[in-house]
Amino acid sequence: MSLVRPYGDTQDDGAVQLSFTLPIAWDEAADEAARQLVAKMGFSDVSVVEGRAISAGFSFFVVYARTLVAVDASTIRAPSATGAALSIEQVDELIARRVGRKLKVVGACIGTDAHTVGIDAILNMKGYKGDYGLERYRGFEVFNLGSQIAVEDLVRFARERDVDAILASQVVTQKGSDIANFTALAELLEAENAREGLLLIAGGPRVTNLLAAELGYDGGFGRGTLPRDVATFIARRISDRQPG
Amino acid sequence: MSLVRPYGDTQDDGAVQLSFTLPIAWDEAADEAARQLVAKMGFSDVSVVEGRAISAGFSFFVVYARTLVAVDASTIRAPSATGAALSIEQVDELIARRVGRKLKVVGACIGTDAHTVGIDAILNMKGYKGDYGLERYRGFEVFNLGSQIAVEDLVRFARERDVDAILASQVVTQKGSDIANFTALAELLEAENAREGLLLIAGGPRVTNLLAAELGYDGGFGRGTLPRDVATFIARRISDRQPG
Amino acid sequence: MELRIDREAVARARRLAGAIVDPVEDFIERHSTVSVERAVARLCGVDGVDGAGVPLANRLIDALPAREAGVARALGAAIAESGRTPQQVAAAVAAGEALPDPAGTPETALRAALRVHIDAGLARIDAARALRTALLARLPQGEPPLLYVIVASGNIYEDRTAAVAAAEGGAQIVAVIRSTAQSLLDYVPFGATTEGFGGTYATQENFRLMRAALDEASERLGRYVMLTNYASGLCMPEIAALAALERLDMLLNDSMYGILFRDINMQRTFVDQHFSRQLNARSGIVINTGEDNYLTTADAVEQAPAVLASQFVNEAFARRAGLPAAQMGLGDAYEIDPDLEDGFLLQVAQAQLTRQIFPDAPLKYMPPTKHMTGNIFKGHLIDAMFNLTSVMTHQTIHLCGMLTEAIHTPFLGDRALALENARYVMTTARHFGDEIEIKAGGRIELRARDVLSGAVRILDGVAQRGLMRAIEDGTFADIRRPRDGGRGYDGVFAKDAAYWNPFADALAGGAVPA
Amino acid sequence: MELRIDREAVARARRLAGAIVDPVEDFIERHSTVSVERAVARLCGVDGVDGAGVPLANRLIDALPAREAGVARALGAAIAESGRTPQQVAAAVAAGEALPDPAGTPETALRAALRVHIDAGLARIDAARALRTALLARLPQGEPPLLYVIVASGNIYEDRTAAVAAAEGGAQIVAVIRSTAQSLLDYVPFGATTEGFGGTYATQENFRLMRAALDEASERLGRYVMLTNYASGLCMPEIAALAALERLDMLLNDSMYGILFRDINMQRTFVDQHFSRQLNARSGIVINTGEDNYLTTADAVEQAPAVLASQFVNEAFARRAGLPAAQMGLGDAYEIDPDLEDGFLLQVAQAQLTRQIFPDAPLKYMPPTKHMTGNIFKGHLIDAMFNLTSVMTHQTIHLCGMLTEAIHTPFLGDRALALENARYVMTTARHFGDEIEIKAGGRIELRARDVLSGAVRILDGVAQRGLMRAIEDGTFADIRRPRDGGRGYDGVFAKDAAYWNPFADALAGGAVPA
Ligand code: B12
Ligand code: B12
Ligand SMILES: Cc1ncc(COP(=O)(O)O)c(C=O)c1O
Ligand SMILES: Cc1ncc(COP(=O)(O)O)c(C=O)c1O
Repeated sequence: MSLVRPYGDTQDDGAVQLSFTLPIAWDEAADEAARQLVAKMGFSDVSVVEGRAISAGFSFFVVYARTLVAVDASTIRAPSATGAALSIEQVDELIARRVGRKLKVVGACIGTDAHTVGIDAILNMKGYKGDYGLERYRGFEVFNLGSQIAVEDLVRFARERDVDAILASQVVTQKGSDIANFTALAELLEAENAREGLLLIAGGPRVTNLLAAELGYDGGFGRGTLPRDVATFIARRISDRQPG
Repeated sequence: MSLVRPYGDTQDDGAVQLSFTLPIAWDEAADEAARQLVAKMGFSDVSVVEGRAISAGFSFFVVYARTLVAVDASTIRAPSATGAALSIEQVDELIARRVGRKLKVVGACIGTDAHTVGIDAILNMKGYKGDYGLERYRGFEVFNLGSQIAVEDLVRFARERDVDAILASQVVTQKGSDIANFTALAELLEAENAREGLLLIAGGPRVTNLLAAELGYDGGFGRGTLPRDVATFIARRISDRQPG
Repeated sequence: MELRIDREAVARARRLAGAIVDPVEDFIERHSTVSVERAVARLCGVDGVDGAGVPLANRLIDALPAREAGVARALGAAIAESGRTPQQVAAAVAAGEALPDPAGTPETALRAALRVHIDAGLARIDAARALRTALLARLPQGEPPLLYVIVASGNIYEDRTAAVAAAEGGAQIVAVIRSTAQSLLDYVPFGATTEGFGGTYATQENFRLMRAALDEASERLGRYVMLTNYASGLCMPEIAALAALERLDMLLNDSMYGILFRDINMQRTFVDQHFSRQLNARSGIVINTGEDNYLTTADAVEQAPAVLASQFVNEAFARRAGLPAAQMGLGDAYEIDPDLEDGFLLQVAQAQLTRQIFPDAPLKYMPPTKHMTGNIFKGHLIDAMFNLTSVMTHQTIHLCGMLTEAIHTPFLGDRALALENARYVMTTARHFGDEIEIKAGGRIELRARDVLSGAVRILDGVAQRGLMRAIEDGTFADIRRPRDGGRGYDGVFAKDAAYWNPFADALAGGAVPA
Repeated sequence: MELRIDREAVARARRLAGAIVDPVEDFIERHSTVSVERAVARLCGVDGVDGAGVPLANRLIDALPAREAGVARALGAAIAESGRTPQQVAAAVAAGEALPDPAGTPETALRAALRVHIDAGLARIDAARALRTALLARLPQGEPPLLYVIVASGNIYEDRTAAVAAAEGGAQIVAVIRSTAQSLLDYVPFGATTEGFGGTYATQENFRLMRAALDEASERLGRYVMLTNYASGLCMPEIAALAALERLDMLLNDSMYGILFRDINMQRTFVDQHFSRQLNARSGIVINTGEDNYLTTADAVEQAPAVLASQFVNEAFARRAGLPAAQMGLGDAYEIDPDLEDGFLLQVAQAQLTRQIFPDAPLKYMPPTKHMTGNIFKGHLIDAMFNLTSVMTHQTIHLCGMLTEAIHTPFLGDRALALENARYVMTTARHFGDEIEIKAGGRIELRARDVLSGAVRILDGVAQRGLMRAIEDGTFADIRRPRDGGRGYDGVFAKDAAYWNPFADALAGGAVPA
């Protein structure tokens, strides 16, 4: 057990900063409403350090308070899909040696999402933050379908080309659209019995590997992902599946 | 009943921003720990939008989440000590008419507090933000004892000079020192039977009128107080106590 | 603060931009599109949708026996025959009636029949403009940089709440972000809408609701709060028409955005932008161009010359449409990597360069977005440096950056913090830009020089190949678009000899009432 | 960026400051204080406390038969008599033994008896300095502005955690804020402490614990992280001595802070600051003066000339104590009302003026505090403008502002955000100050001129009346302090003819080993 609490300036002081807007005009009672609200959330030592009108019927608050809540950090597992990344040469060598052919990967922004910069960063030759994209690897054959790809089209493409991995990107998260689209993709693959033998990867700024696992994906990559993290992951996973 | 919840971009969405530090090294599991922690606090839709190492053993997080907690704004009362402020002339006229003599007020930073700027702002001729201090009023005789005044000395002074009002300031709040000092002052006055007929006023950036009332004060003034707010309050309160 | 810039290079860039757009203008002159025609119908009073939700304007244009002649002739003929109003004609078409062949009506008769509706349309535009002028005189808007915020809840009523709150909090311009990819719809949705996606549909009713709410707030606040929406897309001309009628004050209107960033056919876009800008000119609407898009999709340091080149092209097209400089809100954005050493210097260089090259244009300055992260504290600082750059270099239209840019479409509180940020920085450093000089031959000046010469190089290349060919080659934003590919190509057609567009004729002079 | 400043006015100010401090120096020369003597005892090796927690240094000085002759003679005599060490002598005194009358020991004998302890004391100081020099050569500290953060939990162990975390997060200097009003204690508390109030007690053991932790971090990080504490107060000389021994790198040390802001007697302060600064000079410790205090207690726009005048006075006193310019961390602060229009320009003017007037001094720039509120978002922005001013004007020691300044002593996370703020702004605008010029005759230059002439006016008035009289009259910070009032006055005494302070003698030349 290693209970972890927020740390202000002393172990276990539980210090947390909050801010929010309330749909009420500002006066001293509004500050008090904010205080009571945060106290009701279960915080103690609630200090409303800022409360002010931001418009006629809305007030904005900054609050510091303490929480007694703790989590047992020793039990929390969130294994990363990102391990010690290999170099391009190492990835290519691994694929050549264990798979013996190029791996076909298809990437797309699925659903209505048009934010291609992220998936392009992973796939395009140019890459991201000085790290070359998968197109640069000898070990990959890359298909980048671009933006707003219906999951049906993606699944059809994957089957027609017999790809080894699908890379789905979701940047817009409003109203849970990312979860809905990711789920639709996974379910369609299951429904079409196309899931087996396919590496299914999710990515986007709000994606975590844990979330991806919950959605039935093999791996999930979030903000700051570098192409080599993804390349290494694909190469290792598919190599591991090879007989011998 | 008018239940009030935090407002992000839609009525009752309950959106709240939090930030805190955890005393653990950063990795994906730390993000997950932060997520679980906030979920355990009772929030839903917890989104850890930023998590990063700020030093070897500490990580910092920014989180957005939703709360279901609401407060009934219609029942929250926090009557302000600040009402429609009078002008200097009006205050002086009110005192002259209803009391018929100068009101004696004594101010001090009590306990170990040395932050005199706030109480000086209220009392000194010069005032605050263009609003003259109580020394400028004909209706007040002002004694400003300055910083780090023991409550015993303040109470003795008040008795010796037979003052009408005590203005106590507390700026330092660390480890509850403000509450301790305010309480000590109120209790000493009670103990010495000196409370009656005396207007007892608390002030400081974390003071609210509600808090002051809880501590047995007649009024409390927080951040942004102007001298005229205080002058008006004293003049009105003491006038109201006059017979006829 | 003044950059010493190579005036000859600027003149050259402007000549090249003229040479680039002139052949396109010839093309534009000879063509029309379904959206241009729908705009004409709308300006004549056609409104509403059929039972299936299809706008009557669309039904009418789709029913034209010969669109090459334009809708005006058909409408005029129908009116002359039936004595109906344009709206009644459209409703009848939607109900299944066929339009009469205009050939059956003498040219003078059909023109005369439509006259009153044309004049009424123009009169509404002019009245809206006159009202804006009067309101601005009575309720002065305040000094630039004009603080511009977006609302984007998807629900026009929540947007209205947010817009009024923003106005009360200091916003001088409110933009209602359009539901995602509305630009790809070949019709304008109808009515008040509450279910947008990442934004709220641009509809005439939504325009009206918002303008009314902001008018009320303007009166209360004693300063006129402007309203903005998006034109670029498959319905540029119609949105321009509706915005004119509902007194929007600005419109996102870029001569190439749709082509590059939405894969809209280039011929369609060129024809549409021209007519939409003619309408903008008449209605006194300030256009906002979309150069920020080059910067969000590629490296901002590298793309600076492309931004400038695009500004010259937008300017040239705008001028051909009769827009005065005072209505050209040329775009730029603060998108350089915040961790780049001296990135701020590069931003100042570019912002000041733009300011000096387009001295009379109400420049539109877009905030950092791409490099914003979940770290709202750092994001707020990046926005502050953006605010500083804007006030130093006298940008006109200042889109306030949000500390939550990377997280969600703005919360009401985010907007308040963004306005506070801009107000603080622009007050404490109000005249800073006027009190300093840029070191001659220093990094800032050299950067500005490089950006300008880079832009000239791009324009030179485009002028040689022709704009359409250059776009096919991927000259802009590394994006290649075929001349006859992309969305909406089937909506482009060559005008025939009988073609008549009374509004285009009325607006052609670019003559703008005061 | 250069201000054209009136060099003659600067020279005049410097002459006036010299004229102001010279008579005070005469006074200083003829006086000593109990704290000076305790510092001498400590440097000779006296350490520890008695059963009641009273430091042996205090017990020893209180037991002196004639303090007018100084502790050194008494100590020398006792050693000569008894063969004890200074520590043993002090312990014996604390146990109740009386000190022998030094008159009983020949002058040469008592001096000779103390020699080895004096040399040992000086050697420890020099060794600490040499070690710092070696460490800095091996582990370069990085470029200025040097990021300075405070820790202030009250508990030295929590402070240590916070300091190491801050160092890892980029801090180049760590200050341990002293428990409130420690400056009013007429002794230095002892041992490791965990119960401070708004800060942590300055004790030798706390210094040691912190220096060890930062040394370890410095090695790990490959850059030397400096440590700072506070000297000004009733124990200035002793803190200077302990800091020298424990290799602190900087000390808050102001020639007038104690007088004005702590009601410490002025004679006491003047004598104490002189000896403490001699020690600082020898130990290579950079002083930080406290001009920020003028700005936190009164209006910052009005007080600017007072700040500059005080800097000249601090400089003059420092020079008389043998401090080279490279050790004069003259103070200034960014305290102008954030809502004042063009306040930023005034700040830039003042910061640049200070930079040019004291070109070789490692200026100490203090962050906004007074106008910080519970609005942490706005506070973070004010800190950003402060950071920008600092990097533009090449300040040296940069105290990072905290977004929670108005709320609590910094949380660990606050410090990380503050460092990130400074790093971001100072990177993106690294050479901005070098790439611009201040407009001749513009607002910035005029403000600088006004501040300088205001300072000259103040110094002129002080020079005419004499410094002590001027302070009595309330010239500085509107605060009046009587010459013989205030705390610690009874600890000041005139030296008699036999007075001996071997350290003062050794340091008098101001000769500082390399
Ligand atoms: C650039 C941008 C755009 C550009 C997109 C251009 C393009 N071709 O991609 C344009 C201007 C077109 C645009 C449009 C819109 N946008 Co936008 N946009 C952004 C912005 C500023 C940056 C996104 C970005 O490029 N980041 C940089 C890349 C490199 O990071 P990344 O995407 O996270 O990718 C990394 C990782 O996540 C990972 N990754 C991502 N995908 C994948 C996939 C796999 C398989 C793997 C392994 C890894 C991986 O690797 C990448 C490298 O590390 C963000 C705000 C922000 N700062 O995040 C808003 C933002 C994403 N947009 C938003 C919105 C609402 C829109 C619009 C709906 C607005 C509108 N009404 O028109 C439209 C519609 C777009 C649509 N249909 O999807 C919102 C989304 C809100 C939400 N949380 O739901 C944001 C957050 C802005 C905001 N605050 O409102 N946008
Ligand atoms: C200036 C200042 C100082 C000056 C004080 C000079 C002086 N003569 O007052 C100096 C430099 C000496 C100082 C010292 C210290 N300070 Co200090 N200081 C501040 C600072 C920057 C500003 C306070 C201020 O003057 N505000 C302006 C005035 C006008 O506002 P105000 O006090 O709120 O007063 C208004 C209202 O509250 C009200 N009001 C106030 N009192 C009263 C009384 C009555 C009767 C009424 C009606 C109204 C009223 O009216 C005023 C006008 O509107 C604050 C940070 C901040 N920005 O708040 C830290 C701060 C208050 N200080 C702090 C600390 C820790 C200290 C020290 C302990 C540090 C140290 N270890 O040495 C010392 C010790 C002081 C002591 N013994 O109390 C902390 C307190 C933390 C906490 N919450 O407990 C703060 C918050 C800084 C921080 N983040 O660490 N400080
Ligand atoms: C010029 C311009 N028009 C229109 C839009 C948006 O339209 P849509 O998202 O509907 O394509 C943008 C987006 O940033 C733009 O820059
Ligand atoms: C020069 C100087 N010395 C010392 C101090 C603090 O010492 P104390 O709070 O113990 O008086 C300050 C406070 O700001 C200062 O400016």
